[in-house]
Amino acid sequence: MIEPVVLFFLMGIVAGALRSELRLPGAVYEFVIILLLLAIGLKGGVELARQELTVVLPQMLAVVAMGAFLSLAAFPVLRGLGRLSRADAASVAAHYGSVSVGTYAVAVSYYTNRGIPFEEHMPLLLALLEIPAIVVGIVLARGFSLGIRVKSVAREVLLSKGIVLLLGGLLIGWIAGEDGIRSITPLFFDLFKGVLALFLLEMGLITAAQLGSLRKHGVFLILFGIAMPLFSALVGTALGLWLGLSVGGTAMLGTLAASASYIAVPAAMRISVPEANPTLSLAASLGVTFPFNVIVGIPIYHGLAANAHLLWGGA
Amino acid sequence: MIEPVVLFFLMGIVAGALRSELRLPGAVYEFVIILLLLAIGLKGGVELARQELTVVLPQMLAVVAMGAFLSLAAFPVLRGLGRLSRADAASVAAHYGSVSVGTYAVAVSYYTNRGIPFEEHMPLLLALLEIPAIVVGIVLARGFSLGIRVKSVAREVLLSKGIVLLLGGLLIGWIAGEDGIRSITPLFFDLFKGVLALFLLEMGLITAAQLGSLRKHGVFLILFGIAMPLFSALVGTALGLWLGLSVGGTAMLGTLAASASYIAVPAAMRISVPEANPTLSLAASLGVTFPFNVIVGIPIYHGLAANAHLLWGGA
Amino acid sequence: MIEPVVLFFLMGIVAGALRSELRLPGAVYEFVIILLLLAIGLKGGVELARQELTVVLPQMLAVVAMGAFLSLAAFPVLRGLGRLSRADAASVAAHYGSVSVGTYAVAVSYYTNRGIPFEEHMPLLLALLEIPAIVVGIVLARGFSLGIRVKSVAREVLLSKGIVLLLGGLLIGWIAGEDGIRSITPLFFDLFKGVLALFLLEMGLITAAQLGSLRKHGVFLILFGIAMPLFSALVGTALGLWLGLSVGGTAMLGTLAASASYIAVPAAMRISVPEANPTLSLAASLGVTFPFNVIVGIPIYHGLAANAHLLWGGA
Amino acid sequence: MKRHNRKLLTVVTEAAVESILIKEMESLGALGYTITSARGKGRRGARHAEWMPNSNIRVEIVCDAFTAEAIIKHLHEHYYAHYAMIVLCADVEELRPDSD
Amino acid sequence: MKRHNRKLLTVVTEAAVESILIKEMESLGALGYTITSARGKGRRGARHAEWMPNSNIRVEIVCDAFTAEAIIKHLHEHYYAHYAMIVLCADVEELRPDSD
Amino acid sequence: MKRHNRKLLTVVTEAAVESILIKEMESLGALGYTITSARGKGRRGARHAEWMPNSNIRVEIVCDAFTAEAIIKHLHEHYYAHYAMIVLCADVEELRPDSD
Ligand SMILES: Nc1ncnc2c1ncn2[C@@H]1O[C@H](COP(=O)(O)O)[C@@H](O)[C@H]1O
Ligand SMILES: Nc1ncnc2c1ncn2[C@@H]1O[C@H](COP(=O)(O)O)[C@@H](O)[C@H]1O
Ligand SMILES: Nc1ncnc2c1ncn2[C@@H]1O[C@H](COP(=O)(O)O)[C@@H](O)[C@H]1O
Ligand code: NA
Ligand code: NA
Ligand code: NA
Repeated sequence: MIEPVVLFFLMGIVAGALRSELRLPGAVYEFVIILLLLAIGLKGGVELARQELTVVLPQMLAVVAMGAFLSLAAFPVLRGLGRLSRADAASVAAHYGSVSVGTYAVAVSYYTNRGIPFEEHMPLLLALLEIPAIVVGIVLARGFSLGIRVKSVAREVLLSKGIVLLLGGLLIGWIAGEDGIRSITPLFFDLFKGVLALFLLEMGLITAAQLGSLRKHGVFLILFGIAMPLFSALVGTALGLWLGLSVGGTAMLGTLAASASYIAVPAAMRISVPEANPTLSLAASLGVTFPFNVIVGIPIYHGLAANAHLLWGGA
Repeated sequence: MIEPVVLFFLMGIVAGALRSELRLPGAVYEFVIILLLLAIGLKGGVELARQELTVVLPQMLAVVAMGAFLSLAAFPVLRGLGRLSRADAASVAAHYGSVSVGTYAVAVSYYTNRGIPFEEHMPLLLALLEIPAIVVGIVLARGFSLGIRVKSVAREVLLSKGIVLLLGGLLIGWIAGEDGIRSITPLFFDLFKGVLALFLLEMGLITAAQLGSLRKHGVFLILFGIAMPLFSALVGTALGLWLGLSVGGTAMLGTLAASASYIAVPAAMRISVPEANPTLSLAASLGVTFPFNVIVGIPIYHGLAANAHLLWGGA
Repeated sequence: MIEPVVLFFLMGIVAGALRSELRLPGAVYEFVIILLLLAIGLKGGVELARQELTVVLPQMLAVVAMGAFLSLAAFPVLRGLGRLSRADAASVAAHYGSVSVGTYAVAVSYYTNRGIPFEEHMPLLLALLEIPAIVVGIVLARGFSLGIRVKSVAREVLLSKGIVLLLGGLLIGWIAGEDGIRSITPLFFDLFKGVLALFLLEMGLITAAQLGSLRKHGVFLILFGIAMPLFSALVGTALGLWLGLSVGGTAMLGTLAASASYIAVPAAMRISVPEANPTLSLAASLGVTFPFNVIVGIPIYHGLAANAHLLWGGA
Repeated sequence: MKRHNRKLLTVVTEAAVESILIKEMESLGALGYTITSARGKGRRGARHAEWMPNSNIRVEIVCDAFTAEAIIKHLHEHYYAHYAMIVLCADVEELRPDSD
Repeated sequence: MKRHNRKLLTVVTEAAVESILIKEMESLGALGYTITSARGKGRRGARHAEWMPNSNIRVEIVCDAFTAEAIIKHLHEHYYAHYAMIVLCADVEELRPDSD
Repeated sequence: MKRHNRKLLTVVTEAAVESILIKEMESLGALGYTITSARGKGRRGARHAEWMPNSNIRVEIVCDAFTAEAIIKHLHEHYYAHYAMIVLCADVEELRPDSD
C-alpha cells in the first residue's frame, strides 16, 4: 500500500497539473520545513548521544567520500550521453551527489510505519552529505581557480537555514537527551507526519510546475533522473553494508544516496555557476527523481538493503 | 452555554470594533483555513468510504438543486423588497445559495461537543453546494449570453483553493481510510478546535470591519441577513428529512443551507459580475449572517431538525 | 541543568552571531507570539475565576505602582551615571519598568518543569504592568504637556496586539472555565513548550543582531542591563512577600519586575518620544537583560524568593 | 549596453483580478510585468487587509508607448468603472544588453 | 481618458509610524496612498527584519504639486530628524476616466 | 529642505542573488537601497513562486548619475547574461534636510 502521506504529494501534483490556484503561503512552507528539519535533527541528536565516536567518525568520512564520488560519476554521463554544457553537467552532478531532506523524511515515515529500526543518527550523515557535492560541482565547472564568490558560497551553504536547523537540532537533542526534549515532543514529533503531509502537498504543486520544463529538455533528463538514483542507491547500499549498518540503516543510506537536492544545491549553484541553467537541474531533481524516490524508490531501496543483507550481511 | 470557540469570535468582534491593531498575518490565516479544509475533507472521506453510492448520489443531486433554488428564491426578494440593482441582487443571491465552510466547522464543533452524530460525508455536499449558486448568480446577472470570462470563472471556482482542499482531503480520506490517516490525526484532528478558535478570532476581526459598511446600506440588508438563513434552514431541514438523514445530518443540512459564502462566491462574482458592489454582499453575509448563524443559528437549526424528526421523522 | 527550551535561544544566538541566514518568517514569528499570548491568557483566566476579587484587586494596584516606581528609579541612574539625554533615559526607564512576556513564558516553563506552583492569574498582572511604565516614560521625556500624539499612543498600547490577546485570553478562560477550554488544549497547552522553543530560537537571532549596537554603546548599558533587573527582582520579591504570594508567585513577581519590554514599549516610545534612540533601549533590553534573565536570572529570582520566604515568609 | 526609452505603467488594483488582468496585458503586447502585494486607500475606501477581497496588487509594466496606450485604453474600458484602480504612466530608461 | 500631471511622492520609512503617518498625509490633502512592506539600508543602518522595530514601509502618494509641497514640508519638520526616512518626488501622469 | 536631482535605479531580479548583489552595490558607491519581494514574468519566463529559486526581488537604489553608471555597467557585465533581470533608470528628486 502507498504511504498515506504520499497521497498528499499526488494530490499536489494533480492540483498543480490542473493549474489550481492552491499554494501554501511562502511563510507557511518555510514554517513546515523548519519544523521538519528541527524534528529530524532533534531525533538524530538524541540517538547520537548513544553512539560511540569511534563508530560514527568512519561513517562520516565514508559518507563525505560517497557524496563526492556520486557527483564525479554523474558528470561524464551528463557530458557524454546528455551532451550538456560543462556548467550544466557540473550543476546537475552536484544536485545528485547531494541529498534531499524531504525524501529522508518520507523514508522515516515509511520505516516507522513498518516498525523497521534504523540508525537514528542518520541526520548527521544527511547534513554532511550536503557539502561535498557542492564543492565538487563548483570545481567541475570552474576548475581549481575558485573565484571570490566561491568562498561566500561555502559560508552560505554551511550557514544556510537547512544545515543550521539540522545541526542545531542535533546538538540540542544531543545535549538535552530524551528526557530533556520530552516537553517539546507534541510539537516536533507528534505533529511530524501531519506536517510532512503539508510539505508533500506543496512539493507536489512545485513538482507539477517542473513538468512543463521537463518536456522541453527531452527524454535524457527523465532517464537520467531514474537511472542515477538507482545507481546511487546501489552505491549507498554497498557502503551501508560495508559500514556494518542494520538493514534499516543500509536502506536509509541507499535512500540518501539516491535522493537529489532541490534546496541547498540550487541556491549554491545559482550563485557560483550562474551560466548553468537552473531549470534543467530542477526539472530532473524535482520533476523526476523526487517523485520517483517518494512513490516507488523507497520500497525498492528497502528491498535492495534487505536482499543485500541476506546475501552478504553479518549476523 | 455558548460554544467556547465562539468566544474567540466575540473577542475578534470586540477587538475589531475598538479598532485594535490585532490581526492574524495573511499567511497564518491561510494556514488556518488550509488546516480546517483538509481536516473536514479527510474526516468526510473516511466516512464516505462507508456509504453506498446509491445513497449518496441522490443526496448530491438534491443538494445541487437546493443551492440553485435558494439563489433563485432570494433574487426577487432582493430586487423587489431590497430595490437592489440586477447585478447586486444576483450577486447577493449567489452568496446565499452557496455555503460557508466556517459555519460548517463551528457546527461540527457544536455537534461533537454534544455527542450528536451526523452523516460525516457532509463535506462532499458542502463542496458541491459551492457551485450551483455561482452559476445561477451569473446567469441572473448576465442572462445566458455568458461571455469569455465566465468560462474561466467556472474553472477558477472548481480549482479554487477551497474546493481542491476539500475534495483532495475527501479523496485521501476515502483511499487511506481510518487506519491510513491515523498518523496525521494529531495535526488535523487533535488541533481542530484550537485552529477553529484562531479562525473565528480572525473572522471576528473581519466581521467588525463589515459593520461600518452595514450601517451605510441600511436596515434591509440586516433583515435579509437574518430572515434568509431562517428560510433556507427550513428548506434544508425539509430536504434532510426527505432524504432520510439523521437528526444531526438534517440539522447539518439546514445549517449548510442557512450559511452564506464569503470566500468563493465573492471572488467569483468580483470577476464575472464586476458592476455588483462587493461590499454589499459581504456586509450581509459576513456582517450579519455569519455571526447570526454562529452565535444563535446553529442551536436553532438543531432544534428545528429535532422537532421535524419528532413530527414527521421515521424510526 | 539548563532549561531545554533555552538551548533554542542559545542556538539562535550562535546562528545569528555566525551571520547565518536562518530566520523565522515574519508571519510565523507573529503566529508563535499569538499562540503564546493566548495560551498564557487562557491559563490565567481559568485560574482567575477561582480567585476572590478582594485578593486580586490590591495586587493589581500594587503592581501598577511597582511599574511606575521602577521606571522612576531607573531614570536618575540613566541620566547621572549613564549620561544619557533626557529622552533616551526616559525611554530606557520605560522599558525597564515594563515587562517581557517572553521572559514570563520561559519562567512558566521553568516552574512547571519543576512542579513549583504559582498564582496562575499572574498574566493579569503581566498585562497591567505594560502600561504604567509607558506613561511614566512619556511624562519623564515630555513633562505633563502631553501632545496630541500621546492620546493615540495610550489607545494604541491598550489596543495593541499583545494586550488584546492577553486580556482576551484571560476573559475567555475566565468565562469558559477549565472544562470549556478543554477542547482547545491540544493547540494552546500541549504545544506550548514547542512553540516557546521556536519563539526563543527567533529571539536568539534577534538578540544576536543587537550585540553589534551594544558594542557601540559601551560598558554602561551592559552593567545597567544586569544590575537593573537584579534590583527590580528585589523590589518584586519584597512586594510579592508583602502581598502574601506563594514562593512560586513571589518568584514570578520578581521575574516580571526584572524583565524589560522589547515589543510594546519600543513601539510606544518610537511614536511618542521620537528623539530617543531606539537602538539604545533595545540593545540593553534585548541584548543584555533578556538573555541574562532567561539563562541565569530566573533561577536566581527563584532562589531569592525561596530565601525570602524562609526568612520572612508566613506559614 | 543600450538604453531604450520606455513607458512604465504602474497599476494599483484589486488582488482578485490578478490572473485575468495579466492574461489581458500579455495579449495586448506586454512582454513582462512585476507584481507586489500592496495595501492602500483611494476613492473606493481603504483596502488594507491581506484578506483577499480587500487586498491590492501593484503591477508594473515596462513597454513601448504604443503598447502603453493599448493597455490604458483597455483598462479604461473594462476596469475603471467597477474596480478600485489607479493607473500611472511615467517615462523610464530600460537598460538592455546590446544584443537585444 | 484624461491625463493629469501629478507628483508621485515615494516615502520609505519605519513601519512603526504607518498609522500616524497615514492620518497626517490625509489631513494634508492626500486623497489616497499605496503601501508595501519593504526592507532596506540607509544612513541609519540596515532595516532588514520583518520584526516590527526594524522593518520599513514604502508609501506612494499621487497628488498635485501643492499637496506634495505640504507633505514634504510636514515630513521635513516632524520626521526627518528622528526617523529613518527617504523622500522622493517624481513627475507622473495619472489616467482618470473623463468623468473625474 | 534641499532638493537633489538623483537617479532612481530599479532592478528586478532573482531573490537568490540578494545578499551578494547588495554587497556589490554598496562597494560601487550606493549609500542605501530599498527591497521588496515581488513576482513577475519576462524573457526568462514566469517567476511567480514565493519558493526561493523562483521568486523575485525589486531593488531600488537612489544615487547620483555617476554611481548609477557604475552599477549599470557592473550589472551588465556580471548579471545580465545569466540571471533573470530588468534594470530601469529614471530621474527623481530626493528631498534632504538642509543640513545634509
Ligand atoms: N492618490 C493616490 N496615491 C497613491 N495610491 C492611490 C491613490 N489613490 C488610489 N490609490 C491606490 O489605488 C487603489 C485603488 O484606488 P481607488 O479606486 O481610488 O480606491 C487604492 O486602494 C490605493 O492603493
Ligand atoms: N540611497 C537609497 N536608495 C534607496 N533606498 C534608500 C536609500 N537610502 C535610504 N533608503 C531607504 O530608506 C530607509 C531609511 O533611510 P535612512 O533614514 O537613510 O536610514 C532605508 O532603510 C532604505 O529602505
Ligand atoms: N516588461 C517588463 N515589465 C515589468 N517587469 C518586467 C518586464 N520584463 C521583466 N520584468 C521583471 O523582471 C524579471 C526578470 O525579467 P527577465 O530576465 O526578462 O525574465 C521578471 O520576472 C519580471 O518581474
Ligand atoms: Na544523492
Ligand atoms: Na446557503
Ligand atoms: Na520590569
